[in-house]
Amino acid sequence: MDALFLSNITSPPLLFFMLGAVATLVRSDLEIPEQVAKFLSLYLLFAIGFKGGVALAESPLDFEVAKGLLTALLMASLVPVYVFYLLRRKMSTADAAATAATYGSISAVTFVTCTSYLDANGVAWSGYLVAAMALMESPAIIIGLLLYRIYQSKEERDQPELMAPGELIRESFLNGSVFLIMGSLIIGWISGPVGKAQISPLVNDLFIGVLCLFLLDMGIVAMRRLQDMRSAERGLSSLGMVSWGIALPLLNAAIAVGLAVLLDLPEGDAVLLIVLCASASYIAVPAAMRLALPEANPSVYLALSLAVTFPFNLLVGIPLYHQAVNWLA
Amino acid sequence: MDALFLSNITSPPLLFFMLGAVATLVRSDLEIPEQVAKFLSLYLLFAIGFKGGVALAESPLDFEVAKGLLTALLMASLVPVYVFYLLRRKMSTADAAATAATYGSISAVTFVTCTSYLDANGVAWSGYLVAAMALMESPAIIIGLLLYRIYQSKEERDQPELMAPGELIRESFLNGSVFLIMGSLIIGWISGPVGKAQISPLVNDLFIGVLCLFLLDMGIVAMRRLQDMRSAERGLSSLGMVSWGIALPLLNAAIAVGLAVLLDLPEGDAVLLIVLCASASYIAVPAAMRLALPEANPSVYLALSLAVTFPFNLLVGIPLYHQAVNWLA
Amino acid sequence: MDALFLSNITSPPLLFFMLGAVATLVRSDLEIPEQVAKFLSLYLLFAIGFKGGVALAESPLDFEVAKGLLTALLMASLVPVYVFYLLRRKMSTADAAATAATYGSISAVTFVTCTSYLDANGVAWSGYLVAAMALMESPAIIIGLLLYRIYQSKEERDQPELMAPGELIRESFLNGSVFLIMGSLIIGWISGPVGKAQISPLVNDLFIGVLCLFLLDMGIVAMRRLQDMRSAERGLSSLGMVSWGIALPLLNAAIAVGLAVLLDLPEGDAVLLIVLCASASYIAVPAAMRLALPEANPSVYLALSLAVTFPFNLLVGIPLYHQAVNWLA
Amino acid sequence: MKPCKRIEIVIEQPLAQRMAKLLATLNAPGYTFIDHAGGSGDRGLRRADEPTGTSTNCVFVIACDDAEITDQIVNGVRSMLTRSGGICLVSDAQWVRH
Amino acid sequence: MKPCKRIEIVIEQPLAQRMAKLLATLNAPGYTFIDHAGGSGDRGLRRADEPTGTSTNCVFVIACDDAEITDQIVNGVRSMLTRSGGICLVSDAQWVRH
Amino acid sequence: MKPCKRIEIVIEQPLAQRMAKLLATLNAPGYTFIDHAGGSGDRGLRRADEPTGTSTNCVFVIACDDAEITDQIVNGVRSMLTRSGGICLVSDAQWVRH
Ligand SMILES: Nc1ncnc2c1ncn2[C@@H]1O[C@H](COP(=O)(O)O)[C@@H](O)[C@H]1O
Ligand SMILES: Nc1ncnc2c1ncn2[C@@H]1O[C@H](COP(=O)(O)O)[C@@H](O)[C@H]1O
Ligand SMILES: Nc1ncnc2c1ncn2[C@@H]1O[C@H](COP(=O)(O)O)[C@@H](O)[C@H]1O
Ligand code: NA
Ligand code: NA
Ligand code: NA
Repeated sequence: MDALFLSNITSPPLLFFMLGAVATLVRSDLEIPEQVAKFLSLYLLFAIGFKGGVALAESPLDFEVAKGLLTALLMASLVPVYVFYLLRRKMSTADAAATAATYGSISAVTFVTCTSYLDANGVAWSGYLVAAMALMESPAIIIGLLLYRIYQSKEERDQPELMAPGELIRESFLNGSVFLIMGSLIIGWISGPVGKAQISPLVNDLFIGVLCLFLLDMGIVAMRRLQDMRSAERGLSSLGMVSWGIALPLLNAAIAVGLAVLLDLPEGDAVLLIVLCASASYIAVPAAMRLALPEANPSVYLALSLAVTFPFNLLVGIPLYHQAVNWLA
Repeated sequence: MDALFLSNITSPPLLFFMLGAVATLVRSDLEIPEQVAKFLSLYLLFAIGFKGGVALAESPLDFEVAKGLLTALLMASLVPVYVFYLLRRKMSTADAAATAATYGSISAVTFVTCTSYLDANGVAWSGYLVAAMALMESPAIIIGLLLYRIYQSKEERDQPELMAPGELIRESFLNGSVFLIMGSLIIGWISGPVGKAQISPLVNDLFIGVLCLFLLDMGIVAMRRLQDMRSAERGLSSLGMVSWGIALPLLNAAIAVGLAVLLDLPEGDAVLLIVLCASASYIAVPAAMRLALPEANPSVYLALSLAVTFPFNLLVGIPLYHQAVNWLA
Repeated sequence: MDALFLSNITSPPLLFFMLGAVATLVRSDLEIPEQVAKFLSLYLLFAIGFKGGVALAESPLDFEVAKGLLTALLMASLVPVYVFYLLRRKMSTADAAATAATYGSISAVTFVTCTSYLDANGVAWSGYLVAAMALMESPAIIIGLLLYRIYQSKEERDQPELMAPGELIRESFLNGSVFLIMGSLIIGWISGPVGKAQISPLVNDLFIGVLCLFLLDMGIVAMRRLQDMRSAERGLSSLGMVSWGIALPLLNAAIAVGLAVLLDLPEGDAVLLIVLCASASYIAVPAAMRLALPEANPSVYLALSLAVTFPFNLLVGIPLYHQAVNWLA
Repeated sequence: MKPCKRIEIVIEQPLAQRMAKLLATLNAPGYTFIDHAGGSGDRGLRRADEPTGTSTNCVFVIACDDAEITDQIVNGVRSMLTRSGGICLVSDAQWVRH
Repeated sequence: MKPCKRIEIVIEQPLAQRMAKLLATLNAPGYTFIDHAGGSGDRGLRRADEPTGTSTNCVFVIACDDAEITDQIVNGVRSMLTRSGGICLVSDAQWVRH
Repeated sequence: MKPCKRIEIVIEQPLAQRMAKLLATLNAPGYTFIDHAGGSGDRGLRRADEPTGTSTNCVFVIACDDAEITDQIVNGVRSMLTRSGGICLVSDAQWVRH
């Protein structure tokens, strides 16, 4: 494991993530301007979507793909359910539902970092996993809100609904980041290798460099949230937060490892699917939750996913899951 | 025509433009941050200017070039005059003057998209057309305002002049985008192939990819303006707007096709000149009009150029004009 | 000298700097959005830091390097002392101290432009100079404030200290730009040639192009500050400002030329070290001064470094210092 | 100049569009919004630093010279703020006619 | 603290420089501006979303403790707003001396 | 609605974090800040155009319904403004309870 683990730790993207975290720790005023950071994240979604689409155009859809996509959808629906039941005695119903949605969904940047990790280690992976990622972003939002509506208190039930169900589904599936990945995937598919040749310098050559800059910013932001954690009032203590933020991805990954072995997925695809299950959303889901469930406290669900699970997956999770797949295969 | 037309429709820049339009239609919150979008547009001007300048340095100025530049100037002065007379009974004098200026000027992004279209279809074009574009941006502003001053009502005439004529000419010719294209053109010319080698990765390799991202944003913005059209109060109905926004580029293109055939311009140059004539400004002219003619309603002239003519030229105009040139040659 | 001098003047980065200055002169509204400009400067620090680190990983640290770094530190401590004594009768103690700190520190963009100049002229330079640059950013801040505290008036002495000394040292050494160069340098060192291969398209290929865009913005900003100079109230006249802004880099460069010859530094390293000594900070030091010495007037120290010394070094200084090194070697 | 109320609302960025829609429904005579604000309040520090916008605020300013509409706006906004947090201030001002 | 007027102006971004020049001419003691605002009013929705800045607003705030200068500012601004749209609010405030 | 004071402070961007810390120390009930403002005052034009942020301002708005805390904030801010420049305005407002 050591060699692999280290090969992750000395890769520039990870090092820049840690540099960002250190910048916050030592109170440097280093900061990527907000609008640029937002654009870098759009770029990553655009690039990974396009690359996935081109890969799909090059390899036909088959039974393998269907198997993978179904597993992805299954996990995206299953995870929020058991996460909700695990958490609902520890925190308010709203917080538990929002956290469940967060963990049922995925983190595109964790996925993207994992693809660079696999590329750097020479492990092949299939383009359809980008589609799997896009598919997994939204279902958990619906399921989390359904669970909330079933278990909410009588008093909460009297509050007027903020979003009609149709509006909610639209909002979940058409969130900017979901839409951009899906759209880029389709465009990559349509324009295929010819389109790829045209925009490959932007989409492929610059990818890891831009990832470094974005992770630098994410390191800054994640560490700030980790520091803010101490001062926020929540159902959970800071230690409880950190424990859950590590336990949940490990649990989700463990189940996904089992499924991947059962289904006999190829190495790279297995690792990516596990990472999708283990990762938690800090873009699409929090945005949807602020609209549909403002009672839920973002310093619970956003802090868990952004300040604990995201760094954990980047620094420890990815090589660990890879190791597990190799060991069980 | 079908093959050509389709080769345009499946190119990534066009597809991303349509993706942006769809994002607005389905009310996704996808959005490129404003400052970044502005920078992407500056990048495109910088890159096309520099490329044009290098091309000029490589091929000497000759009679061909003079012919092309004169035609460009002629059309830039002629178009606003007849557009003004066509429109002035349909709307207020101020709106007609502003719209005339808009159509006499050009859209750099339409031009830039057309160059990628030609490159993708293996059609050669000359660098001096970038200079033609820069020359065509401003004269229409002056002409539009002259027409306004001739035909304005007595009451309007009593209002104090907002800009001295000198100030106005300065403002028109030194608008940021005009200045950047011209400046980059001159720098490309001076630094020639040596300079090109230094910045080619930024200016050439990334060009189409960045164009995709910028057109994604333009798709979002253009569709929003198309949707806002219904609620705005104007002299024209929404249907009237759409009709004029399509009729004007077709008319301007038809005249330009005639001139191009008369002058026997090479295929690529002819298409680009026609596109310049058919396109309408949504950057330099609206900015100048807000300063010099605030009475004119941007939901007329900006909506016409940005929400109707711009998409029309991108999706239908460019391949159509190309077809016309091939057919008549 | 002419050939060299001209080879600087016709390079795209310099031409774009001049284009920016002209844009302001003719009152064009050309402008790079602020957040993007900030990001471009972060990119340059990130890229030069990483490149320096990779270079360090490739060539071992030795006596040469130690010699260079020590000279750098020496100059960074010496310059603020004599600049302070030169200036303190011409302006308030606070202004003199802030200006001294500004000139003792360095301008990363001047350094970066000089590296492109050397690359374009085929002159080799060593990666450790990036480390020298990072080391030279902060000491002058401390020294300038010490001098202020020694010479401040009795009345000023009664004001409460704004920053504890520890806080001040932290602030100086962990300023965002210092931190990013240092961090990128270390990451480049750790990840070495493997890391370089991954992010080279971003860090190397785009470097000069991005430098052009950033210098375009700097040209705009520097010329604005030069224009604002007339209206600001200061101890110095505008002419005095311009004279000092040229005299100080020449003086600092002269001393550095002497040291470089004494130490027998290789051509490229000598030029870069001289440029570091001759350049003045307009990022890290002004930021620190606003916090630690708000009494000092930024329209003195920031205007001197940004509006006079920075353009002087870019346009005249770099080729001049190069010439001096060649002539004395 | 006519007397009016100046209503100032701070709310989370993700809710900005809902607020704009609400103001339109309540017949507000117009409004101005400033994006990308940060702040601090009952629900902790909002640094306006996340690429996602989840920790960013938005400021709305509404000038309203109709007492009834002002009341409706205040009441409509109040029920929105109750669930999602934020603040609403009302003060007197003079509206320059033009 | 000294009593003063707080003048708040919303105008289109492209006219911001003209406004700054006007304020300097009218001897305003100072001003603060916030770019990149959006809004809605008589001339429709301004989304602050165009790369061109044509649909973006700008907010100026001026503290003025001289009644005569205040009047001049209000009048100067009024004639500018008449042609280009936007709003101007004036309210009372206390200026903290320092 | 409860009566309160609306405190508005303009200060240089580099000092924004110090201001936020000061407000926390002074028990301000909350605050909102808007970055990237520009302005003009005694210390000249601040164009908010430098990549370094040195010529950029920041606006803080604080609603405070406790007279004592208001006084403390005003005094604390005053001594900060004395050295670094900027302005502070205080006005009356109604705080919509929610
Ligand atoms: N007393 C206050 N003064 C000014 N702004 C406030 C105040 N309280 C809250 N805010 C703003 O409203 C946002 C949400 O407030 P809250 O719901 O209390 O967390 C904060 O992030 C601040 O931007
Ligand atoms: N009642 C209002 N309250 C606040 N802002 C307004 C109001 N009316 C207009 N505005 C602002 O002024 C800009 C121009 O207004 P108008 O000229 O009415 O379209 C709008 O985009 C708004 O930002
Ligand atoms: N009278 C005023 N009205 C509004 N803002 C002001 C005023 N005076 C100063 N400011 C703001 O405070 C900043 C610093 O002011 P000063 O310290 O006077 O240079 C300026 O850049 C403006 O943004
Ligand atoms: Na997951
Ligand atoms: Na045209
Ligand atoms: Na120096």
